[in-house]
Amino acid sequence: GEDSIILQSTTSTQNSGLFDVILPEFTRETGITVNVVAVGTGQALKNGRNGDGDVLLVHAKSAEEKFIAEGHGEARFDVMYNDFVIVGPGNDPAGLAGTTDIVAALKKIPENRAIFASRGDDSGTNKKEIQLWQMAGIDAAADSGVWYRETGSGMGATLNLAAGMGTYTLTDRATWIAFQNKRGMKILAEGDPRLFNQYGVMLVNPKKHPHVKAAAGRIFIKWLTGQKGQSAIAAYRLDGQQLFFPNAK
Amino acid sequence: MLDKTSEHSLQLPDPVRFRDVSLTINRQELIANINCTLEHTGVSVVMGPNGAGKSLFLRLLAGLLKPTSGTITGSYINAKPGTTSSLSMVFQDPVLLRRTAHANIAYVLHQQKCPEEQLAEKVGNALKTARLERQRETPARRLSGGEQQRLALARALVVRPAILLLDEATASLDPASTHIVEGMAADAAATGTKIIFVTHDVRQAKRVGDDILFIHEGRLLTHKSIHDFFRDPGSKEAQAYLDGRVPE
Amino acid sequence: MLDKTSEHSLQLPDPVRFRDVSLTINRQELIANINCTLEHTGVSVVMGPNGAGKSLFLRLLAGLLKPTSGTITGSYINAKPGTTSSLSMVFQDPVLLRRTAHANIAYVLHQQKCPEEQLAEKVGNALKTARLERQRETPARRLSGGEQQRLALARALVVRPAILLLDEATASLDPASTHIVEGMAADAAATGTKIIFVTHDVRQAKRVGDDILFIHEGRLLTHKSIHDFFRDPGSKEAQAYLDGRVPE
Amino acid sequence: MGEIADAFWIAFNLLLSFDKELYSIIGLSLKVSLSAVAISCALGFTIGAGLSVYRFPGHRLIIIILNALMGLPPVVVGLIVYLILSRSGPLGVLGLLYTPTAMIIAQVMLITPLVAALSIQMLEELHLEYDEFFRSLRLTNFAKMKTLLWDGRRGLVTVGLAGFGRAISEVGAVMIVGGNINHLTRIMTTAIALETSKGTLALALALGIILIGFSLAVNAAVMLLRSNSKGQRYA
Amino acid sequence: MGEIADAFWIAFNLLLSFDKELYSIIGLSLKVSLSAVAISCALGFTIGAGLSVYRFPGHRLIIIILNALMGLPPVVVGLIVYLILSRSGPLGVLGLLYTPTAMIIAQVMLITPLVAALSIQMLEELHLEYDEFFRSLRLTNFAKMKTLLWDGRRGLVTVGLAGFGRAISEVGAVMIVGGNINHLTRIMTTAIALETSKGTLALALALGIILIGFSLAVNAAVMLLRSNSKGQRYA
Ligand SMILES: Nc1ncnc2c1ncn2[C@@H]1O[C@H](COP(=O)(O)OP(=O)(O)OP(=O)(O)O)[C@@H](O)[C@H]1O
Ligand SMILES: Nc1ncnc2c1ncn2[C@@H]1O[C@H](COP(=O)(O)OP(=O)(O)OP(=O)(O)O)[C@@H](O)[C@H]1O
Ligand SMILES: [Mg+2]
Ligand SMILES: [Mg+2]
Repeated sequence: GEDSIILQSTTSTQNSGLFDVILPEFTRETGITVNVVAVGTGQALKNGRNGDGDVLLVHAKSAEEKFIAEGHGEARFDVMYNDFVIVGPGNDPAGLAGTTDIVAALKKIPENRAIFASRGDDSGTNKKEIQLWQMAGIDAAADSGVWYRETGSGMGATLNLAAGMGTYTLTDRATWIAFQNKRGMKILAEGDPRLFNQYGVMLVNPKKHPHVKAAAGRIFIKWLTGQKGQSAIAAYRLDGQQLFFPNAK
Repeated sequence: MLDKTSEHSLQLPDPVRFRDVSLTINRQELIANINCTLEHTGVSVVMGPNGAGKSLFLRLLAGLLKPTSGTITGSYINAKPGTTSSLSMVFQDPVLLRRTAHANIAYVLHQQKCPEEQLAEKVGNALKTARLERQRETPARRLSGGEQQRLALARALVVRPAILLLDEATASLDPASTHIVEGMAADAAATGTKIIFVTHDVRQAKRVGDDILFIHEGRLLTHKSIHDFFRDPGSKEAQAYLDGRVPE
Repeated sequence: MLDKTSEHSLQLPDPVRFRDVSLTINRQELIANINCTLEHTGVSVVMGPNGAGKSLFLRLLAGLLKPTSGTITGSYINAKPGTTSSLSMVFQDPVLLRRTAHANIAYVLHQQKCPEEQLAEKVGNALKTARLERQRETPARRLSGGEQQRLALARALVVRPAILLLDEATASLDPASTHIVEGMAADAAATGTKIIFVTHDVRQAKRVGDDILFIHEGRLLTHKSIHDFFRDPGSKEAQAYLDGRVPE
Repeated sequence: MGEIADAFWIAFNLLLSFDKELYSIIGLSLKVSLSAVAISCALGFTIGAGLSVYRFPGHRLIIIILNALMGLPPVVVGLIVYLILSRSGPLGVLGLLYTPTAMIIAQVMLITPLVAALSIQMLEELHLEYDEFFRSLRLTNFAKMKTLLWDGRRGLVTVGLAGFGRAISEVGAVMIVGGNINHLTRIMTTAIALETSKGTLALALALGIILIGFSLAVNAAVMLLRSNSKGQRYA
Repeated sequence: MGEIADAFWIAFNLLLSFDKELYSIIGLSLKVSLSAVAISCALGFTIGAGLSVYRFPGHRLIIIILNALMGLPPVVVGLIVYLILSRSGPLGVLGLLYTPTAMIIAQVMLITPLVAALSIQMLEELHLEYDEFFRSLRLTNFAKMKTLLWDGRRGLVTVGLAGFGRAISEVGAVMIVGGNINHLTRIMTTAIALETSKGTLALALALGIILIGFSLAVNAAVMLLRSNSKGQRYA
């Protein structure tokens, strides 16, 4: 019935534990259950395009805008942001520690023959990372398989790989804080404004997919971008740190 | 074991006819140009040395093998699957289901659509005649050699076949059982069941047979009445066989 | 088939002794308190009705079944795995490997560590004696019943056993083959191979046997010389058996 | 490696805590996989017995294809079922995507070829043994199939267990068509994958241990049933 | 659903383009899975023949455990191998994690129980048939095992193919220990998973079609070899 919706979202949001806290609150208030399907950003958008979901919560702004422009979604709203960080082995062989200039930090990696694990999966995080390499003027893809390792998998899998192999990688802060298999890895570069990570929410276009639970979906979007949702997001903490910063307009 | 009031004798079915039947497997001609007619009466004995082709001859007769050339006709030979068959065969190496002795007999009755209420009684009688009542619940494969052969026989007879093919069916039987089986064969033949009886036992052939087919290296050398055959085997191979000699 | 210059006769191995041997399977006492001594000479014939326990007796003798109570002793009975066995057994239902006739014989020679250079010749001779040269490359399971039995016999003999157990090994053989096998048994016995010969054929028992064991319902009723047995079977069961009657 | 020891401890505590959520995930895993196995056995055994009994041109080809389909990648099966059940797919109106039914459908597609291919192999020899007897009785192919399935049940049990093993351990297909939705379609393997991606490896392993424990229980139950049934004695 | 038709077209074009990358991915898939199957068959056939021949207390228990291990979740196997081969794990110094060797190890762990459990079932009956003959010859258990493996090879081929099917289609374990690293450890199934997560479903399916095509080729080759060998005729 109208009392449950499917939310197509990304693994990083799910792994951070945010949903486990805010969704029960929403359900309590509205009686609407939110069923989360967590997949890669690309897969989430594809599923949305096929009508296999009511609401999308992802972080790949340009892809999201394209989604709206093509008429697959009704409208897009900013929800929250956090930031990306570079993590790497505790002994930091490339000497990144403390760097705030992300471009300078990235350049050190190939210079010091260190290994960088890229998600290589076309996800929001991956797109961001490619953008950053371009800014640093490094053609990382050309060295794929040498110092640049494209894991072709999700954030968690890539972090497991980085931990198992002792490599650097780019991750969003929320996933990192929630991640349990750190094996001595640390945040080594953070704080550059270019590492901004924006999340957006969209209703799958009910004109294209009449079965979409538009009413319930709109209630959810309204709640999430409204005062209650925003303060719930702000209140979510893990290990004493805030993972997401609400910024709905 | 056989119902003596059976009506088979009232209207005789067609005889079985082999016309120029040959069978070649892997380029070896195992059955070579057999011609014969088996009337639907009495006991026909098939004899011949090991590897002569007696079992293949029975398989052809039962429709289990198709001849490479030639034709076989006869009322029971070409029965279609699903028809209640009037042909029973006891294989030289009995094919027993991986079930109890009891279940083996019940199986064929069940397949022949025997009504459930008669089934228990028929199975019981068959086990009794085969003297396997004590082994009723023994898995068929655990039975002794002779018991297995008796079970296969009982299973073949319980459906009251119009034609019964016995491939050395008394080879592992003790003298008393052999005697009983020979008696049953005679009774069955008397009530109109056609019996084809393969045996290596010359005395047995004399006791049970009406006519005899002597096969040698895939060829039917002789088909005569028993009486004539033992007076004149008709070939040096048959003579050697009767004398217990290897020919040549 | 057997090397007549074999030295078995020089020093006679220990006789096989059964002491109070019983065998119970599923609460049925299938072998009941057998006591006997089989000297390592000549041909001992084992007779008895179907299901009497003859095959079980051979299995006990070969060490394939352990008695539930009692002991069996004798030089070849308790040979450990891996020792070159001097015991061969031809099962009532021949166990043939899923290989060609040739490979079946080569297999046992190979297992008995026969040198490769002698192997081909020995296999060839064995196939020849069994008259299976033409079927050399035929899968064993495609052979005719009698051919299978001859193959099993040839395979048992090719390793020149000191004791040979034959479980109705001539049941499917034609008269000539039976004759040859009986001759081989006599030869082998003459050169010191002990033979235990299970058969239902009373005339055959007379021809080949030195002593006879008569088993009935798991009990050893009589163990006498053949001559004595046929003069006085010693029990009404044995008498009934010889007369081809069911006792009682 | 400490994780492996931890995992046993966590597994033990989880089981004893009688955590309702855990038990409902286990319950769904078993429900989905046992349903899929039941359906696959019905299909696969029939195909296996049928291909043992019927001979026709292309028979060998079908067996080769079935053997090859044992190597059907779960993700591909998941995708195909997804495309069929998706709202924009042919059966979209049924609304089955992201339900246990979809997961059962995917597992059935995945394991039926395995069950069928192994069944043929198990029944082939029995058929060889019975074939002439069957034909001398003039049995219909249907009657032959019934007999083979009954008398060959010992081997078929192992085949069914192999199918169950593949179903219960499978994650690629159910992840795509089930969506690993908490409280709805989360099963043990998708939960394990989730915990792995969170880096909580010890918990992931603990769930794995519990899953194997339950597989073990299912296997033990089936094997005990099999050996207590009379079947054993006739082999 | 349009994707399914697209997928065939893409698969066709991909194959004909002789894309070096695609062929190296296919090559690695086959190399890893065939190596794993070879090792698993060596182990599993030996275990299967051994358990047919040796009888000891706990024999049934081992068979139940092997049957249950057919349901070992790939992700769990991946995790265990990961923990062992990880830099901080006991074999970390070997530096095997994220290499094809690690993938082979994981697949061997995954499919050996399947191969062993099915082998027992295939050889059990043959052993029943040969047992008394073996013992009358006083064969060693080793000689018995050799004979069973040789005479039972027909059924074992199908078992090996089932193992190959599971290995070639597996993604959970190789993803974790191989890492799906482009140009190094990417194989067909991990590439399919990647394309799926990108939402390029038609490409993912196309890769799946190609993978099945290669499985089919392997199966056809094996079956042809089997039927051309003499084995067939002795069954
Ligand atoms: N499928 C087959 N392939 C090859 N040869 C075969 C096949 N079937 C039978 N033969 C051969 O055909 C010949 C005749 O076989 P058949 O079983 O009819 O003999 P038989 O007369 O019944 O002998 P026996 O008295 O030993 O039972 C034998 O030499 C046998 O080896
Ligand atoms: N494993 C078993 N379980 C139950 N009963 C058995 C088993 N093995 C043998 N028997 C029974 O033991 C009895 C003796 O069997 P055995 O095979 O020794 O008979 P036999 O004297 O060789 O008879 P035949 O002349 O028919 O070969 C038979 O009644 C048989 O049914
Ligand atoms: Mg014959
Ligand atoms: Mg016997």
